Amino acid sequence: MSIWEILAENLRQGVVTLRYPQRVPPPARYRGLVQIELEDCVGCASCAYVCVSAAIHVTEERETFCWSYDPAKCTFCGRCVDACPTSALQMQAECPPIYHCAGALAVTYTRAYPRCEGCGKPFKVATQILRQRAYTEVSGEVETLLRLCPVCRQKEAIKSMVEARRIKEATR
Amino acid sequence: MSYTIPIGPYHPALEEPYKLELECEGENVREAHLQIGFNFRAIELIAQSRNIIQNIALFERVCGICSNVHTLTYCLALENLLGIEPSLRAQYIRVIVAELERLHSHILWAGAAAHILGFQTLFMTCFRLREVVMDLLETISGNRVNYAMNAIGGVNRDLTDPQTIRDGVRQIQKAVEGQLLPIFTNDPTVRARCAGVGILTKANAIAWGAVGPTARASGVAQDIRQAQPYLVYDRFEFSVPVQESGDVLARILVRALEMVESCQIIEQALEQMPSGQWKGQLFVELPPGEAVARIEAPRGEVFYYIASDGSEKPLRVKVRTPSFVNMPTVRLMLKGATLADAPLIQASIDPCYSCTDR
Amino acid sequence: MPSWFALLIFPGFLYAVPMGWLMLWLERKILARLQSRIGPPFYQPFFDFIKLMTKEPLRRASGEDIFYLLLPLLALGATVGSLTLLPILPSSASAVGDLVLFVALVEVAPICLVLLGFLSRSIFGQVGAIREATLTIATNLPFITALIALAYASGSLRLMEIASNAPLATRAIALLALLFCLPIKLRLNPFSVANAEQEIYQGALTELDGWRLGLWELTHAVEWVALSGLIASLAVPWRSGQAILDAILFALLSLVLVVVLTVIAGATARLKLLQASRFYWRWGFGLALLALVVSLFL
Amino acid sequence: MEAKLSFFVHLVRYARGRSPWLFHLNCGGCNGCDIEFLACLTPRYDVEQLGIRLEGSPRHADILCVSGPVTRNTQAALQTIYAQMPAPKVVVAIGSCPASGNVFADSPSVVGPLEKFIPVDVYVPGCPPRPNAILEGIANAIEQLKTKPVTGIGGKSHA
Repeated sequence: MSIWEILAENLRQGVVTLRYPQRVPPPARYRGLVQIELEDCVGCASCAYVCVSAAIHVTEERETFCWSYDPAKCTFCGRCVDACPTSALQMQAECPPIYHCAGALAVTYTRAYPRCEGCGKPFKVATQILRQRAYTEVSGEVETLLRLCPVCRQKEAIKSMVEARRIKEATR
Repeated sequence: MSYTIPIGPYHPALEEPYKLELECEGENVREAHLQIGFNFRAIELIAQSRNIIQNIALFERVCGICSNVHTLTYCLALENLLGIEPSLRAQYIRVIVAELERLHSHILWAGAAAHILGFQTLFMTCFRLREVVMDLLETISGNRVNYAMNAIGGVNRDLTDPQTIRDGVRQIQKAVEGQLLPIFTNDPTVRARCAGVGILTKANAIAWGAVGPTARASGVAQDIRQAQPYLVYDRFEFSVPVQESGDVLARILVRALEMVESCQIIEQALEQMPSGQWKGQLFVELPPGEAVARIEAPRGEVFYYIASDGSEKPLRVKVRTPSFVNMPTVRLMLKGATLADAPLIQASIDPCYSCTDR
Repeated sequence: MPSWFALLIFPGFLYAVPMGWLMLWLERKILARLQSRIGPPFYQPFFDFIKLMTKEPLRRASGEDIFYLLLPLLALGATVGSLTLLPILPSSASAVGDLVLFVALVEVAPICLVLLGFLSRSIFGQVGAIREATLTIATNLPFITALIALAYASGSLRLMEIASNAPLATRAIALLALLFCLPIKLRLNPFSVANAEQEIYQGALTELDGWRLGLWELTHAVEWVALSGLIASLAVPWRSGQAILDAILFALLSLVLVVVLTVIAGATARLKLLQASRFYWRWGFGLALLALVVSLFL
Repeated sequence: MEAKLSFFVHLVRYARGRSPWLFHLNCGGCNGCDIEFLACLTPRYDVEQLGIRLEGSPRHADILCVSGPVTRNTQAALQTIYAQMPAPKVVVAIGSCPASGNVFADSPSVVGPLEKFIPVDVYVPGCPPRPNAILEGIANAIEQLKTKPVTGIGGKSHA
């Protein structure tokens, strides 16, 4: 085609511009803001480990952990989503919003550790997804054990061991 | 009257900051000095303080036009060091994304060249065509520029819709053959500006170590994809376009013909692509040692060297980009050219200053 | 028709300024449509002008501003002046030798631009000025030769008599030669090296800001009206006698010329200075010479 | 008098909103944002529909679009160019780099973020943002441009 034919073709086709604010919708895989499902987060900080621009921080306190995310620093590479063992992170399939002062989009989520049913101390708990991955079938006994903190779980284990020995000796 | 005219660091014809100082005699260029380093972000240095997974995203940002090239070479070098090979499907996906990126890069360059020629309509035509590639890449990867496709030992996302890619690629091939090639070769005003301008002889191209399309336009048939095939490039039939004249027009032609070849590689890859595993793995540590990888980027050969002491962070990553070696040839081409030719000649090697400066 | 009417109302300021803005808009809009884009909204140049005039310009050395004020105003005045000489209405003021006056007045704007470029003391402004000067010389040879051919063929230096008396063959060829000269005078592709953005920023205008640029944009708009008006007014030999009808015909013809020039600009790359000069000396001048030869022998 | 003045101020604000000219500045970014910015000029997005023109000289511009994390070598040029722009002017930061330094934040040759050197009015997040997001950012900047004080030719300020 010569340039004249292209011009004629363009005229014939008419305007292809999207009138602002029209736009092409982002595809399903679009990598927008990272969003966290706090219920599923175990606070393992894998996301922070793979984050190249320090947009994600996970800080641990005694009774809580904080997951903070600053979109101003984010490279939207999606590594954190891939690295999350519990699929707690997702990326929005939507363009992040315009903002006017630095840090305006930053978010911090705080999650209190659940308390141990034995001693009442806060502890890191395995989420549903991790439990299912670790045990093919989550029995009632395992479920009860998982609601205890590691120390209480040890105590519980020793107790049941002592009990077992007692029964063994009694039956002998 | 002799005067020095600075082109850059901020100039309407250039996307990137760099400075070209032209010593002119009237409209004729007597000597050219190139000043780079405006984009220097010390990427190689900060790579040493990041772990190997973080570095994938870091190297993606060496350059926004050939972002995939950098992650691909980095991952290939890591895989060489680890002694693993990605699955076949992953390799095909990598080839398809790499060739789509070549298409996007060459179309972008054709548009930039048209812009510098002051040919706005052609610039718009190129960029309209480029949107087709960008849409494909966005659908595949979720971002128009930084695809984040490569992982160590595989890719991050699968290709789910080969038909869309095939349609898009056919549309591009048709437009390149039907619109871009005829205009760049036959249009009188374009010919007047490009033919016989900025000649780089074959001897000079070899002596100055030019690579990629710049070398191929001067008659040096050299393409890593054929000379030392990586990924699955040895499974495709494609030719390496070579032109002898070494002028700006030849460099335009080489790139336009390469686009057609890329389209054919993608079609073949879609045809041959096996099903199966594609996902990469999360490696957190490297074995001690060194490895290299080199691939053919849109602008020429890209080379990565990685040294590791066995920790989670690389000891050293060295990047060698094609623009770095092509740039000195601009000085040769500019001598005796006119001022009006200068932006076109420097753009004809498709320089990428953010790659070079890092 | 009183001369104040010609200068202030038609075809002077009141007509020329909105018409110039309309032409600038039309040029951008057509170019956009040729490239499948929407293009700027209606009357864009008017808003550009208002905005530029109300920006806060950076302070310059006190002596300089007088030039930034006077040169565009001089160019604007001269261009509007040249416009009033055009034989649009039967009643248009037509003096002996107004063709010569027209050529003189129409050259004021490029000279002012060259001066502005040099005064800006920026290397880009100066290179732009040199290019503008070279092109002006390159284009004036065919431009003036074509006008001489017209004058000779109609036996008068009065624009009105040229418009009504010039024989068809000479008129056609000479007007074509004049049309050839317009892209360079209006700094359009393929002859836009003088303000080649990709090489020397905005050429002579690089250092201008705020109202300094706004005044020049206004002059440029009126330049469009004057130069396309020259061809439009010389193209048609008859006048209806109805002032309104003649004026409308003139305006429409001018707009057709804008379309033609824009399409050419949209279909070409920018030529280099030497190539542009060579084109004018060879083809433009050749055509104008042909018109002269035709006028001598017919 | 008051009514005339307010008409004038309205006209100026309206004209500003319909005629914003851009200058684009790459402060050492990776090109990603720059090519997306360039894509905004092209048929699909066409910034000209908002009356925008991309200018080659900062002296002509109203909106400064900055991409890149501001490297040591571009910092001086950035400040010069900002100073060369006549008021009223607004700054749009395109992408994560000017907002925070992005992946280059701890690099010794990066001196950003951008707001350390010039005031930033609009941030467009993304790495890089899509062209439609950049358009949205520019449209947002236009709104801010309209609110800047109006000064007459005489240099008097009318709020």
